Amino acid sequence: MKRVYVNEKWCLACHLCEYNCAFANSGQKDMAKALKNVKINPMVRLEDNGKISFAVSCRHCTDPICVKSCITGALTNDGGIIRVNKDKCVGCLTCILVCPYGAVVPAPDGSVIQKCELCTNNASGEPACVKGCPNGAIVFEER
Amino acid sequence: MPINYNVPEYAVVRDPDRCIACRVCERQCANEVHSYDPELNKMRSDETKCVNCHRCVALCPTHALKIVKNPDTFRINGLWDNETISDIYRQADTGGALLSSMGNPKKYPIYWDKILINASQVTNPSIDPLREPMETLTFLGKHPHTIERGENGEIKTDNLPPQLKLNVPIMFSAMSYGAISYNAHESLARAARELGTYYNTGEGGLHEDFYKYGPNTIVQVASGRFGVHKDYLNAGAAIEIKIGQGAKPGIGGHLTGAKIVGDISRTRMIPEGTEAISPAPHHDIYSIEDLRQLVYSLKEATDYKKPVIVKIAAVHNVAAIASGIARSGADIIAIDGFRGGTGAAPKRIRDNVGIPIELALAAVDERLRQEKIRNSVSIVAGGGIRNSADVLKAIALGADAVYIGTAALIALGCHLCRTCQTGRCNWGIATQRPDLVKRLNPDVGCGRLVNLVSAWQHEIMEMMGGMGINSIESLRGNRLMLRGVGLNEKELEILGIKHAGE
Amino acid sequence: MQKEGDVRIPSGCAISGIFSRSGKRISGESIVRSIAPMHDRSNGLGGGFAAYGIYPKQRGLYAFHVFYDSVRAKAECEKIITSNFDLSAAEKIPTRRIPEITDEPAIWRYFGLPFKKALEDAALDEREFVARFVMKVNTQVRGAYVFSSGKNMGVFKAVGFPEDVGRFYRLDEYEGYCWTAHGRYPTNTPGWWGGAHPFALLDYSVVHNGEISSYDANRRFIEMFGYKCTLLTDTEVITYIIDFLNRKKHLSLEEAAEVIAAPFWSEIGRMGEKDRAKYTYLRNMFSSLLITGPFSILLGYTGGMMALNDRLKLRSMVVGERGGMVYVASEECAIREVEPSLDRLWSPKGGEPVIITLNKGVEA
Amino acid sequence: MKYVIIGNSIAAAGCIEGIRSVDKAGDITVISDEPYHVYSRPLISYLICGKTDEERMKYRPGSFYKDNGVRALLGVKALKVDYKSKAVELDKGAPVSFDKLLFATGSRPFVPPMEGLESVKEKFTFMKLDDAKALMAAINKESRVLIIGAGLIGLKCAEGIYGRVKSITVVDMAGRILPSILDEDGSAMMEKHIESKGVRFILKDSVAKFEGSTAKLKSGKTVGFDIVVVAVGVRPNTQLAESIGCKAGRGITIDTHSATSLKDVYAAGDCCECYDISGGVTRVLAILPNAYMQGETAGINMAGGEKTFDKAIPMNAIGFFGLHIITAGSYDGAAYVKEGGGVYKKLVAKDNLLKGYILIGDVLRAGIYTSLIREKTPLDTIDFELIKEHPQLMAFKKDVRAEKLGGVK
Repeated sequence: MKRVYVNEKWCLACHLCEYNCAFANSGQKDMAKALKNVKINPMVRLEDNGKISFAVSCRHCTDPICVKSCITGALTNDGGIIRVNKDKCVGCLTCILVCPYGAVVPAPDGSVIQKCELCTNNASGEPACVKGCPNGAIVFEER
Repeated sequence: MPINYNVPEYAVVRDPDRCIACRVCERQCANEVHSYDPELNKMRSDETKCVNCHRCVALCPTHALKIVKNPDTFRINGLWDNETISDIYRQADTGGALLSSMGNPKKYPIYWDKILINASQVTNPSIDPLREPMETLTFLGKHPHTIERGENGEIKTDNLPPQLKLNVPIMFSAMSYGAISYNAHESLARAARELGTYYNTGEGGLHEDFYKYGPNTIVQVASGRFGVHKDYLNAGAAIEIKIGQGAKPGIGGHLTGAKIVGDISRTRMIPEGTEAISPAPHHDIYSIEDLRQLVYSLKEATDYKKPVIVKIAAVHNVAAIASGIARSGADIIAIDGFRGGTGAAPKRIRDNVGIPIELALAAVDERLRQEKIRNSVSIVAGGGIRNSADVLKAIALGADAVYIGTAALIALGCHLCRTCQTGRCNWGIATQRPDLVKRLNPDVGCGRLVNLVSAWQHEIMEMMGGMGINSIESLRGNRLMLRGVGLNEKELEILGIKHAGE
Repeated sequence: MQKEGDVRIPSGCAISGIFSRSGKRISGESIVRSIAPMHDRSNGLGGGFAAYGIYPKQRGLYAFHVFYDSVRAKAECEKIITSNFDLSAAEKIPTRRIPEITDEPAIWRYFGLPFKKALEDAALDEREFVARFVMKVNTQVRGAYVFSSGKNMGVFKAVGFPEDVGRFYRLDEYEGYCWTAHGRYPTNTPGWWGGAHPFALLDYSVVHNGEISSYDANRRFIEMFGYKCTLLTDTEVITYIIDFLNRKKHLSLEEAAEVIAAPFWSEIGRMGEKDRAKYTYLRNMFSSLLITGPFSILLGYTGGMMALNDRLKLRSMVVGERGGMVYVASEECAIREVEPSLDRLWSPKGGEPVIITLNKGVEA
Repeated sequence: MKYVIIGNSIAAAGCIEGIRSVDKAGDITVISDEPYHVYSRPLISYLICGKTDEERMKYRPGSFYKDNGVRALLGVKALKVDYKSKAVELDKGAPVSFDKLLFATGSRPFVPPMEGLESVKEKFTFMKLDDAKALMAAINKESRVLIIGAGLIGLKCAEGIYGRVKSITVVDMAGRILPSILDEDGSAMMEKHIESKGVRFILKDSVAKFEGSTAKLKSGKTVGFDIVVVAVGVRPNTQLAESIGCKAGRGITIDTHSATSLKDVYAAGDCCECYDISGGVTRVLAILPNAYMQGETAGINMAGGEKTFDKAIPMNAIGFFGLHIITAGSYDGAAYVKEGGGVYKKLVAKDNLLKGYILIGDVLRAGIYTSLIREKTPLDTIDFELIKEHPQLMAFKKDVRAEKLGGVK
């Protein structure tokens, strides 16, 4: 299955992935309209210590412990893509407790969680973080 | 604090409705033009630092940025224009020679744009490159004068001096590791290998990682002799003696000690921090017969297995010089026109020394034919080749192949801001700052170079087909395929072409 | 109006050739009949013939055919000829007055050999000496033009349709073992007698149909080797290229053909190692002598004839055989006209030379 | 192949999915005395406060049994297991025979003997859907609710009914709340937070005697109440398993294949005890993720596949009144504590390993800590000082980062 892979060697710490993610999941057509004066809450997050940087988002594990630990069945493995059903989620954060990558984050209001679904749940088509990466540091491919 | 007499050259225009203060511009500008004001949650800019490299414009996700010429101007004056005045202020401030980079930006005539290409109509057919073979394979090197035969009469094929084989008559010209980054070099090397052509180390030596690209590498020997040793000479497919370069004929090079760090110092074989100064002349070449000695000592060092290129800047008596070089044992002559780029050059020299490659090339090709030695040496033209039409015109004027440098860098992202000398290249090309160098991912860079040259090759094939020519060698020196527009008799005579309509 | 030499003149054409392997000498009447049906392939601005074996009595001597525009030109030229050659004959070439052929220049022919002394002084072999003499006259003597300079062969050409030119030169009164003919269709000139085909140097004569796109690349290269392209026609440069490769570089005609109409690199890549090395070598050595664009040529030379198409075969050319006779023409009709029943008729591949020579032992 | 599962909660669901990942054909029978489609018990408090409903409480879609070809005997009690003839006797209908058997019998509330309790009309436990339904029916705006037990269940119950009743009082013998997952400071912090919402705690005390609607405490204090909820703890349901000779301690003994001491008999979930790799002790880890993973492990092995589950640790993610707690592992070792600004963090390290942690307030990316415990990552192979500040991948070595972000896990 095609997944998002990150090579920190080429990450420029420009943080565009975060903004493109936030935009792609905003449901808006215009980025300025979507993100102006908004504190973004993207599914992909950059770790950046000033020297090294890299983007982290859901790895879509083949043996996803978050799905197995979810107390409501809101997290499911949909043919390899790990999805969250926000209608079922009660925000217990057990997924945050178990995700070894720290790739699951609470939604802005904290009542449910949110995570990368490889932009299959929005209008971006292919993952927006990959599309917008200026230096090929994030790729979407079969490995 | 003294008065700053100069005004910023450019103005940063930021559309407040579009800017989302994502701070990409701030993070990406090595010149620190942009900054973020947390109180106002607004981006600010210090235009005095802007060199108009467009990095911020290219990366701004909401296209909120524009860099425009600063409308602020000194009193308009036909003779004393803004740049002229600013230069004087700058020199009055510093007392130094003005430094700049890349090629001559002045409004000298561009002969490529005054030459038009022919096409077939009725009397002979044009050829469709999509249906028929269209050959761009080119060999560079000497040719023997006589055909030798074995005892049973078969032609001997082993008396051919070493040659370079190019799938497309376009090579990447010399740019040293140090002047440009490791990743820029890797991009060029990998692209050359993929395209079946060559890149050129320039005078900075060959990084150990890149020996594997040797079969597609031309190693340069310049007046500084940086990084030159036997393995280096034997690592490449050919050796280029750099006498001069179009951007700064008659002077040497200077890579500041600041850039001589780590791998660069090791590759150049000079201590870290030392100024890498290439003398104006080779101090073992004060005359043409000295050149012959260097050519042959290099051939000796490489067992006569590598063609030797001699690269000169296009200067006034280039034709005579070229004929001397052709007789010096060189296999290939590279001529660099006055628009050739550089990582750093005194501005006055860049803008005022040398001659256009079009005229130099035409003069050299014609002169070598008059002296009946054109077939014993190949000609490579460089310095201001901008597109496939320029390539085709150069070959029709008489070049065997061309060197492209600036065009290649532009493909890699260069925006010709002409401040390479500062070492703060925001595109990761003309810099050694690790955080900037990493901005050029060779996977991306190589791909873009391959795309560029492949696209040019395709266009060249289309134009050749239109002329009814299906092999590049039938275009070489085929000046009847060219016509001039708006050129005077003298120019036409030197170019050896007729005027359109004739 | 500019004429050949002032400007490059592309032209379409008709060609035809007849060759007798047995050396049987055929009357010129049949070559005229052969070219006639292709009337529409020429436009009356040039026709001509080359004939081999027509001067058996002067077999050992060079036969120079010369056009003169003026008496002065004739005097000037003959001064050079007589000072270099021991002439055994100098005569007007017999012609027939016909209304279709007008404005003819003075047309003379000379038979002779270079003076020993002159050869020694020049320190050149005889053929090179003769070739240079021809270049000299054609480039330096205004109004004089040597259009034939081989032994026991001759070129006859004029402005007009080829069948008329044939009658004009009384070709029915000549007999040769090889004839080639040319009808011309120049696109922008009234035509000039010298500009008509065949073009000849020494005993090489070329008739050609086509317009080569590599012309100036070929010209500027070949001119490095003592040739001067005065007519700026394809035929001229092709003749020089063949002379250069065959006479000066000692390539066989097959090898010369492999240079002129070299196989594509893709084909060379598919060849066996030995061939690949050879073809790569030849293409590389003489890259500037590759001829691109359409051409079909008939090369006549002492004892043989070669037919060759460009490598894409952009011009028609067929070959027919009957017994010892070989026929080559732009169109089949030209062959059927003189030999209705053929043993074999085929259309040679592009770049594939067809070389016909006299049978062993037959003297040219 | 015939599979029988006694129990119908998370472990059972895990077992079914485990079996089907290997054996698409075998017969699966699920037996449960609860009449409901598989649901998530931890959600009952969310049900009461209206954050979910019965439909959304379903742990798997309504078509779950059909999709997996499961015969679900719901509302049917397994009375006895005949290990010799490999059959389960039911309270209604014919016995069900099996080749492989899973005990997923869970646990039951423990109700200690308290004087006068029998006289209390409105008394509840808080574990199953029916418990929640009964409690919901009983409470009203005027109810004074007394909860015995300040553990996870008691406090979740408190949160669930909060706002729907007049008052909530929580009594516990222990000196602090949530002792099973928090340390003293953590407990204190949570106690303050929950108290601030108006829940009353009476600690280090217990009911001596119920008299009508008053509870007399050992300390002499009295608490008036209308409703009592007993939530002092649970006991694993091991009887059935033990009756056929499965070894058991406090819970049914299983190995890393979820196999019991008897051939072809497996057990998973709250009814078991297993090895806690963080504490190095065998204990009952009655938490949902373990139940699923043990059930899945059992299912795969029952169906002839190979799967081991050997990373069991205690871990909890839970929130009370908007304040989140995430804890994992055990707290025996050298502690690093950071406190302040409504945030509490404690990391416990021992033998160059992270053993456990407590996060209150800021719980982001806690899983990175959890994985250090589960994967037994030697702390000298990472930048521990850095990771103490925040859970982050930056703390791992370059090649490890490359593997994490460039590999497939």
